[in-house]
Amino acid sequence: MFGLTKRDSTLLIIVILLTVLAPFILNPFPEGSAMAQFNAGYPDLMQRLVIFGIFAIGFNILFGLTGYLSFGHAAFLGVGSYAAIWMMKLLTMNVVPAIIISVVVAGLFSLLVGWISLRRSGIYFSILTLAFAQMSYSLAYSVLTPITGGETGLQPKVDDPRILDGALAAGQTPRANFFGLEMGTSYELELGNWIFTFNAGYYIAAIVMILAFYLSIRIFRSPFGMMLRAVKSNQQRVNYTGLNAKPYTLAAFVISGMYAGLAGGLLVAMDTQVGAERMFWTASGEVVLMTILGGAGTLIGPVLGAGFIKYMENIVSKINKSVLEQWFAFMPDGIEDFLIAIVYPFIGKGWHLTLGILFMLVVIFLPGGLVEGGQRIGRLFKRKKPSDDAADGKTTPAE
Amino acid sequence: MSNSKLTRRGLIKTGAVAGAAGLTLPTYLRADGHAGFTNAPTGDTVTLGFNVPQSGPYADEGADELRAYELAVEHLNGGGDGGMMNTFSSKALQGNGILGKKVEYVTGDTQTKSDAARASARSMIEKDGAVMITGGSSSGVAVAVQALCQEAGIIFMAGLTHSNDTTGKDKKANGFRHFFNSYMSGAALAPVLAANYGTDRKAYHLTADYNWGYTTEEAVRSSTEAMGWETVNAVKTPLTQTDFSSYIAPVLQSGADVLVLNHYGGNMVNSLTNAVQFGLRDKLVNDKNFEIVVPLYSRLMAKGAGANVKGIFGSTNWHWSLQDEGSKAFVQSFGTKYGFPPSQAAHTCYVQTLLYADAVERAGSFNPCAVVEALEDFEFDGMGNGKTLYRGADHQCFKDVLVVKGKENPQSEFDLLEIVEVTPVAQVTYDPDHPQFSGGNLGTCNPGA
Amino acid sequence: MGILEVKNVGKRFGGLQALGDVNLSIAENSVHAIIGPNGAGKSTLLNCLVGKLIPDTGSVMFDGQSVLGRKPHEINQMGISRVFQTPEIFGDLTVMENMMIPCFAKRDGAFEMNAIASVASQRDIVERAEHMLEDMNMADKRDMHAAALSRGDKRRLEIGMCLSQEPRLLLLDEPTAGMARADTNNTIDLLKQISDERDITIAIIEHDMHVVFSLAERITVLAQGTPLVEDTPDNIKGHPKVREAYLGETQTAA
Amino acid sequence: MDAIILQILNGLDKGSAYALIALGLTLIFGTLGVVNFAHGALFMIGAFCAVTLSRILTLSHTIIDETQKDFLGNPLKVDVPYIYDIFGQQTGDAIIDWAVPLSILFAIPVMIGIGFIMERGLIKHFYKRPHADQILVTFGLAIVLQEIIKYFYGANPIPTPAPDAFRGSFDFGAMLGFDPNTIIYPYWRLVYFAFAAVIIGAVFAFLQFTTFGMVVRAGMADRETVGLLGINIDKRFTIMFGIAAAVAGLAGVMYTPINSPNYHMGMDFLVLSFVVVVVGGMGSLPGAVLAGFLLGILESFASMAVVLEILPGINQIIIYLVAIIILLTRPRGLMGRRGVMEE
Repeated sequence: MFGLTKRDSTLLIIVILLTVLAPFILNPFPEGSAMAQFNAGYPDLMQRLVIFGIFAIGFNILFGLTGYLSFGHAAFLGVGSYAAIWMMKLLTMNVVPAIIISVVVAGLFSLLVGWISLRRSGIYFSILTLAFAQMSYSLAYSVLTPITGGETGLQPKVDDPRILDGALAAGQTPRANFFGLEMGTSYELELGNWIFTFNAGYYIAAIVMILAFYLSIRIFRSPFGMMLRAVKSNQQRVNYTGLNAKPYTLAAFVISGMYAGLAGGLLVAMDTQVGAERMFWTASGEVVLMTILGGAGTLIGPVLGAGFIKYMENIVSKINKSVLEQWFAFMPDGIEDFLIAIVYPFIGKGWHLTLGILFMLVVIFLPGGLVEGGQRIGRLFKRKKPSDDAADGKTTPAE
Repeated sequence: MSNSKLTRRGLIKTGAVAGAAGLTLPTYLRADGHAGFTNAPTGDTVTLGFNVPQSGPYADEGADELRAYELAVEHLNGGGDGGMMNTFSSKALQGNGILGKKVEYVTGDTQTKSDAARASARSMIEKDGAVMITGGSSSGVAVAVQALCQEAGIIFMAGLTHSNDTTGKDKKANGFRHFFNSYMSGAALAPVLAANYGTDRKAYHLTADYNWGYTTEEAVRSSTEAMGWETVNAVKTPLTQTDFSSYIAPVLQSGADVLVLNHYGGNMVNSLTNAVQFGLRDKLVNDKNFEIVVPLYSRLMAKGAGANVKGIFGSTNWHWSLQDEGSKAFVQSFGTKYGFPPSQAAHTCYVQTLLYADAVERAGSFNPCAVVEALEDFEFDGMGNGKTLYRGADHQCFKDVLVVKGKENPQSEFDLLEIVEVTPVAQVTYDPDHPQFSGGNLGTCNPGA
Repeated sequence: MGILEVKNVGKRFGGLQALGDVNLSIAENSVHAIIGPNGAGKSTLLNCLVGKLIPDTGSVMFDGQSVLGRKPHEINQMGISRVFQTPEIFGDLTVMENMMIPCFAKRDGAFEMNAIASVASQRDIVERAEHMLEDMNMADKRDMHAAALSRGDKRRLEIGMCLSQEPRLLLLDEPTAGMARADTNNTIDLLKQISDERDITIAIIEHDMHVVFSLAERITVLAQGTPLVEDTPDNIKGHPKVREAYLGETQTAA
Repeated sequence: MDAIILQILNGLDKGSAYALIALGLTLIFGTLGVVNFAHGALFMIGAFCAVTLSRILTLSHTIIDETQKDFLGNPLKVDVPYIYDIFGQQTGDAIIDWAVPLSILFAIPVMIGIGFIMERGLIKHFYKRPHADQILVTFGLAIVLQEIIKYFYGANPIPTPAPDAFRGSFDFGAMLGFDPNTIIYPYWRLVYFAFAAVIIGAVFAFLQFTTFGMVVRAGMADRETVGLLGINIDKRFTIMFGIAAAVAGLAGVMYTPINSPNYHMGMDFLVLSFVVVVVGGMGSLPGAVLAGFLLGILESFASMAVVLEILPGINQIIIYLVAIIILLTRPRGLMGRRGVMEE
């Protein structure tokens, strides 16, 4: 299907089903139940899950295929975001030009950064990319305030020019739209005690994510992708095969920079605001963590890693003491207090602690990331060849 | 076909029946428009969203804000001793929730990042059905969340935000700020500084290199220069700076005799500690004692800087040692519940919650436009800062501002500042179109749906 | 004129004169071995030929064109392929993929951004790679990871990869180092077969005299950075200077 | 001229902090080949050793003072440190005043212990894993460590002053013949600089002149060969990890009077110290120290008002700009070796 092998087609279909049915899958618990706290099927989080999925997919094209570990990818996301919001302020609130320009600008910026940084390899490359990203962040937060809004960032304002859009009706705020369909538009489906939200912005982002994912499969399976894996495996042999590695790695760098820009543009399309923190080194580190956590070099891994981290950030951080009290209310008082005391450090303001512990557990017990966890579960069901497990996983390029 | 911009969850009520495009199943579309505004509470509860920093450097300030919110909710629902509800000049609140609906709340972590703060706020609006969002500990977050609430049709009651921009160039009709701002700090501080240090002074500014720093420097400069001070130099310092030695060291060489630290949070703790370390305060320059000024003080910052704050002037929105009835009532109930006195951030957040609840009661509706109308040009008293006006033109509160200085002999770890002067509101009031606040457009209220 | 002409090449590393004044001519379609004791400068010479090192003096001409100052990939494109002492292959890729990379490089040249078509759809490349695998007797291992191959198979694969670029000159750096006897003999047979069946020049640097005398048509003996003597294998065997400088050593060592 | 001397002083002082952290990081890189993102956390834990000791010293029982009232109008509870009961108020105060220097003695065993536990319990299992895995696990560990500290000590900075004897600053200007008060420098910062110099010197001497150090240096150059000699290099590497942790911890202890410690100070330093290490060149200890001082001095110059007037914002980016320029002109940093962390 679509020029993919059977395995890849199956994977693509699974991803399509997961994204299309996400409003159901992410809302497994009925409204008002104690577990509803864990529901993630609301537009903002669903949008973020797929957008950061795109970001991680793109990062994986660079890191997973070539092995070059960029520590500055958030800069491309940020630059894309700024380009998109300026498009919205100056031209139109339609998201299409904003997203296109974000990809283009991020691509140009990554061409510049990549062209310089790829002169070095290994950790020297990582630090070069980090340096560019930190400079972008620092300047955007301070001296570039007239362009970036600095600390308070940029949002569309009522009195922006928007030369392609008509004048706003009184009392209206400018809203991002897709040829008139506003990103915030939602339908809610009520089934018994369940509510499922179908949000226009989410589905637009999801379609872009599916396309991005499809494209990444094609890249992974192409001669170009194979060359990149060859560069990662043995750069010496690449050179002595008459190939210059630099154009390949640079192309991979720019492609992944454009993915980051796409993610940045979509973030603005879904939530019309940009702040410089988006480019801080921790944001670059986050996408590295997403990719490794999910499984670097695998197709689906980065998407899983992105989903995992964003879910933790948005769901666990919102559990507070009164929610705990509700959960354990049925217990006898002493045990209730005891359980709350035990769980409390890990939720709400302690969500970072939980995340840190999970990072360690995953990397200690699942060296190939979450994908390997999935594979192990899969093998439990199959129980066929327990012998060749060890050699596998690490080098298998896909899944 | 009905569009809801940002919709609410939480309570299920059957709305109009509609067929959603592309779905073959019969679907029950809940039209949010039926109540005319986003997240109209339909059951017997109403949900508020408390969006405070729980991780990152301002986590302790966020924790104090959260304590205040929990206290406010308790009081609104008729629990505890009622706190400031007893001293508040408006008597609309009954202690039976808001408009008879029990107040529930959800919490989130802003991380002091505008992206995270908006994600958290959107989850409160979309998932939890919050009808009002409040909290925050920086102007970046306040401006970002305020813009979101304007778009979503939700009321935003800002927490701690001091930059002029929040009610200046970035003001929004759905957003309200109780906290004071850079301009007020400058206007309140200048006369006290003149009285204590004289009018012939040379000031050296160190300014955090971002919006809040710029507005604060501008405010303090213009009000001190108006009294006759000279500004020798103003140097911008990066937000991420931790060691300020290279900025502090040249101060003495410049011939300045006052150092103004336009820093907040960790920046301020470090720059003040470094300045004292260099022994600046022991020096005589131009035959005057060298002095340091910190335009915006908070108790947590004072705690972080320890003994270094002793005798240093600054301004603050509120302090627990105030002796008016409202402050006393609040300190009493907060102190009884938590065992220590509240911070200014806690005070602002508590007051904002009560003001919102009161506005809803008076308006008789949760509709944001009704709330905006009830809050605009609302005058009240008994909330700790004397007579206060919520100005309709920019949604900024006008009230007395406190000038404080670091206490020489603190009695406890919370007793770090003492009030030097309560600057009357008239002295800190400015025109809505004052140049330091120009470029904004309040717009009109947005009820959402 | 040989296909490769080395004239007056010299190279110093700090105080060490690694190569003195090397003159060497390799005739087209011959098998030429370069031997010499450890530290004689064999590897330095080889690195000068492939662009990894740039000699201080002299010239290196390949088919009438200078190779000096060109990068390794450019020299490769001129038609020189190199087999390393430890096989340099793509360990993370399958055997088939290893073989396809040089096929792509041969077809597309230096850089081809073919990012959309699938590898499997490139019929010509697949066929060529499969053909070469059969030639190398490795068709049954096509889906194995190259890192999991035996030393001998890795060597075979590497030689196959070089051949699929259809080079005019194949440089081998101690191709049987660290191999078991059986693997060594297989490699000798393979190289013989290559030299017989193809229009190709082979230059081989080797320690193992068994390999050298089984394969080489001409031998250059290098000692202390300068060529001692160049002749046919039979003459070299009997050459007193060589015996003294080199062969004596190996015989006692062996 | 006086302004420049002043900024050189500042740069040396800043640089000594960078160099100390980078030194430990390089020891771990060089010997163990591990990218340790938890190194900043070790620095932070060192600082909290000082906080903990001063908390221990001020452990108190409360007495109720009827003459004073607290903020709620109740009788004031006054804390009396136990140490007053033991040594009397005067000596007790003196001991509390010297809490930071005393913490050095406290921090050394604690940090070495933490280092051992970290290496044996976790890092050891990651020697052969890809760098990406090392980054993930040590980053996770760093988060866990700082969240634990935050849980017990809160997020707010905790003032930890130097002893009174080190208050105030030394007037270099008067000594060098400039006007008084033009070149002053705080005593504690001079102590910090001297302390850093001693520690750096001690580490170098240890590696240079002891057999233990010789083996470790050989191991840094070629781990396998040393292993083949039948030397138990693993045990020595564990000890090196302990030493690196102790160096980071001591840097943290002594830093507390300069800036009040908080739970995220490690993360603030982490990125910077990585830049320092890489600019110095991977695996090179002298490189790390040199880069630390170089970046410290350049950062100080970039913060001068006259410089900022010409190049606004240069203070925001100077370190990264210099890093880029150095890495582009010198492929392996100032003194890096070929092949270390280049893949």
